[in-house]
Amino acid sequence: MIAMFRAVLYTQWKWSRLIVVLGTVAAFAIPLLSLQGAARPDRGALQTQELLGAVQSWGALYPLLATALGLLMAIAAWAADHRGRHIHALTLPIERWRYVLLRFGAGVVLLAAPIAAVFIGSSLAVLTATLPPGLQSYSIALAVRFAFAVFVAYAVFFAVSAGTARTAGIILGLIAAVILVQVVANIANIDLNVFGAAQTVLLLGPGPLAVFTGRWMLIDV
Amino acid sequence: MRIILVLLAVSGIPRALTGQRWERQVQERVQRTIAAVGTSPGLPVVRRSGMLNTDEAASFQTTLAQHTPYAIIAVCDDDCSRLQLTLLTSSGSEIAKERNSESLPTLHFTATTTAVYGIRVVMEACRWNPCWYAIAVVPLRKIPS
Amino acid sequence: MASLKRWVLVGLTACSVLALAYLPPRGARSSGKSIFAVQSLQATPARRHAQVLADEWRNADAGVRLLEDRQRLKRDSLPASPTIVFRGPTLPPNVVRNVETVMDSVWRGLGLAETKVRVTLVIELQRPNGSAKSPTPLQDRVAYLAPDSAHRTTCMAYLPAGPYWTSFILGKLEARYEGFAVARFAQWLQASVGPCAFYAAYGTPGRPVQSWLAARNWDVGLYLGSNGIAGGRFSSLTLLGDPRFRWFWDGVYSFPPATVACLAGRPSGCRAAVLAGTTEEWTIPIPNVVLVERRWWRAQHLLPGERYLGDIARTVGRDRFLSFWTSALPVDTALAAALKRPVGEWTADWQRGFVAPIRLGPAPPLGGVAIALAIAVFAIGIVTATASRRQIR
Amino acid sequence: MSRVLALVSAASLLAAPLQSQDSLVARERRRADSLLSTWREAQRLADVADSLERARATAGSDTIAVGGLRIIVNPSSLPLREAAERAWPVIDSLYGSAAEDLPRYPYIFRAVDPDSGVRRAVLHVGVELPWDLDLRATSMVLLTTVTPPDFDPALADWLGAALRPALRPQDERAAVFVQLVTAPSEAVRACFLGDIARCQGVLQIGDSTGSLERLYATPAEREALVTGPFGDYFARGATALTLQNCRQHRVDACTALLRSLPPGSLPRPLAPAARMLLVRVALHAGGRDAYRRLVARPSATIGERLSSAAGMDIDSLVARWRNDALAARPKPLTLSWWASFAAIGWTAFFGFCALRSSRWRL
Repeated sequence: MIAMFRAVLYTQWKWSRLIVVLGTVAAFAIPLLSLQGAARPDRGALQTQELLGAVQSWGALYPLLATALGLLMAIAAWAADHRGRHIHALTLPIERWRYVLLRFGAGVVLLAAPIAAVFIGSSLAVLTATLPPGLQSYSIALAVRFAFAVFVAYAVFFAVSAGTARTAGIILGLIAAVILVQVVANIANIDLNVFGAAQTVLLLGPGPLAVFTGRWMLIDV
Repeated sequence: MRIILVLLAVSGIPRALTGQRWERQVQERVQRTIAAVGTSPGLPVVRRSGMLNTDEAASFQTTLAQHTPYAIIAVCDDDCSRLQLTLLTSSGSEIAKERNSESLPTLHFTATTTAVYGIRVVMEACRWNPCWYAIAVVPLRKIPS
Repeated sequence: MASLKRWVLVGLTACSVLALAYLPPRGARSSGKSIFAVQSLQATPARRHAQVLADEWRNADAGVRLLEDRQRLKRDSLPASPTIVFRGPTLPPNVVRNVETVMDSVWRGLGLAETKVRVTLVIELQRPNGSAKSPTPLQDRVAYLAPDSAHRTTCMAYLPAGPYWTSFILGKLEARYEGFAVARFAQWLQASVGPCAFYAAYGTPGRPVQSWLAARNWDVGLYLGSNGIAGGRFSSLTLLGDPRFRWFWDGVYSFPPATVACLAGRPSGCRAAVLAGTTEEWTIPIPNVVLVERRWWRAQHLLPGERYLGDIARTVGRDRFLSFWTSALPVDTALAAALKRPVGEWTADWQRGFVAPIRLGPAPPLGGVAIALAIAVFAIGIVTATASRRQIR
Repeated sequence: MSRVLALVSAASLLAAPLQSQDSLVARERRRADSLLSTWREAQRLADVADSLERARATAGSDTIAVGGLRIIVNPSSLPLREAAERAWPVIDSLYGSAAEDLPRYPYIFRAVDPDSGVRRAVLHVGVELPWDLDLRATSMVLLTTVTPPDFDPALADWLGAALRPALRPQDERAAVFVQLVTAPSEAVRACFLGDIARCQGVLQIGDSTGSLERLYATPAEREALVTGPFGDYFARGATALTLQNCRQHRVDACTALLRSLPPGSLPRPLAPAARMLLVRVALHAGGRDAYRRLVARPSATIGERLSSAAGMDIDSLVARWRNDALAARPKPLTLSWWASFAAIGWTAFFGFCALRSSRWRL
């Protein structure tokens, strides 16, 4: 089983190495960029505000990167099987559910690199910066959150991408239908806020996508 | 002597009539206490009143006649729970101190010679600042020897 | 394997280059450049110095006027309500009576009757602008003259009425016919009594509390009322706006870290925010003039600090609050004794009563993470299940 | 002896508090007076410093004179002379004979390196301009920063902006047309339909009493105003309850809320462009001395000033303003020739891509 996993991991690495390497570099770069200028010792209250503003703005890139990594890795995980109409996968001497888990596991292992890069990058950035008094760094919390976001994005897109083109079409069609309904409702001046409801249910509070939203503050009070 | 009485009247009684509830309260109390201890005819009762925050002190000087027993009494308003009263020589050294009688400290003293003495009051505990206080230096009847 | 090493090497090299480029000492030196190509006009240093002096004079002048008013005070007003003095044009008696009636109801609303420290409101109707001979007098800041050794039983509040309330008092405002305009006037008066309301209700504070309040310019004792300072639930917190917007966070981060930590519901932060100003022994000046900041809601250590002491007094009751107020113990000890709880914990709870704790750092809501992980696992489960039924057609 | 001592002590006790108060007030008064004299001195010094700065800012600078325009600027490659030659006729046509007074208000520019990183001396006088501005941008700067001669605060308050040349006169008129059609006010609609008296009301050129009734006549407008732009303002404090009543279509509540607004804060249904256009029409009608007449009597009402500037009664002036605005109806949406070509091009491109798809190959 280990050998099988190594084989799947290797093939998946070959398909997605560009994504992994670029994702890792980006994940390493974002914390460094977000703390630019934080090493000045002469920071007053206003500079503190500026620093936190910058950290907050750069923080928007973490969920985007997590989503992009999850999506691309999921697509890469199934692209070859889709191309070969799953014949190779179905001929392997292994239960199919095990095969799916091996594919998923391989993706998770490869995604560990960008997660580690976020942790190392943020730790380096924080260690080399002079933080104004009263502020503290959250490198570990940031890396953990990034890991959660990457895992969730990868799992969801892995499931979508594992399905047939018809499945993907249905999902996209549903999303398009919701958008259409909202647009028509706006035009017809009907008091219907599908987006608002979706935002409340999915993003705010303990929504399933709340792990992506909110403020990704590497530095905060 | 008449002039002193006039000044004291100006300083004390009219303000008692127009002042706040707490000021009237201490004026009435000191009046009652003076009546209770009884005064010697002919000699004036020196009275002072004012207000102090917790841990603040006020002092004044007065002349005590020789061989006359005096009762020096201090009262304060309902919000004051501890008042300290001290008798001092004109040079400032303590002669007697009373701090255990809570809101009604009293000192008894008979001067050997007529001299100026100092009297100091310390507001040791006032739950609603400032607390009003009043002091009376009451000459008592001489005990016939 | 060789290709794997090559790719790993590429990744590591890229990261090292980034680190060299952006980490100190090279990266983090900010040039402090302005993003604007042109700069705006600035006053000359001499002009700025003159403006600073003008500001100092305004404050001193306000103090002197309060002292002079205190000397001129007539003691014929009712003992159970504040005296009101108007500066500016002479008002008809009925107008003065109306204002006094509103003030009486405000006074009763604050639960006050005859008090040891009497309050005098000096309402300044709008004054002319400054001339070459003197700067514009203080017109946009409320000032208080606290009782001091010269006069122990009077607290004076100086209220510049400004154009709006001046027209209202003079009966020139269309809104004078409207009931709620009167209500707003009452609120304005109630909010403007400020520290004088505390002096009236609880007398002169003990030295530690007095020094603490002086050090923080009475930011926790600006309002004794139980409603918001502008009625309803309005408080300085309301001005922060909605957490969904960026400016909410700009506003939050403009406060000291301890204040922000308290907004996040951290007792340690709340404690630090409450005890700000207790470290150094503040000498109380004579005369003790308290000048409230123009934008007082931006200079607070607690949000909504203006009602903090008022809320404590209502919570612990008069006796316990008086024991704190006049205590000779350090503020944290006296306050904890009055609250019968650690200051930080009580304040954090009090803070939660106004706003849900803000989320600091990157930590996501736990419920959200749990649901997201459940969905992810569920999705994988579905895939494994459907994969078992895959067939080639 | 003892009597004298007692007398002294009693007298001193009585006098003490009064004395301390007097001395305190006197001390504070002395402090305030000394601060005041220091301020006066500092003020005089500041005046001198400002004038020196002005002299320093203009020293070694060129003075460019074109018509009534005077431009003081340090030597640079800015095309200020050409820009002034372009701007002067436009400025002259607006202010007429009053433009001769413009030398009293010279432009003071400092041409600076556009690189924001270059350290520069602090600016105390004039305006900085990047030296790489082109001719068009420089002329725009001159047109948008010219100081209107003798422009008084009363006129500025009513107009809501300084009276400067219009950069796009046609667009300004068109904007007024759109306002007349779309402003949520019955009075504006009536003005659009030809009621000149209502036009004067919404332009606020008469007396200012009862402005609420004139600007927002119907209950619906007042409710929309209160619950819309002022919704947040009234939602807090003592007005919250009245706001609820207003939301429940209680006219008196809405009116009360609007009346409680500080004087002058009631929004005008027509934007400044409408009043600006009225002034331009008046100046155009009044000839070269129109501007002088407009600013001659700051104490007069806006209506009187405008009619004296235009040399006609206010009704006809407003009617002319309305006709100008109506004549500037914006053009309906038209499809430009290049847009249609672009559409066809894109269609062809994607069609070609579709034909190249592998799915067509067997």
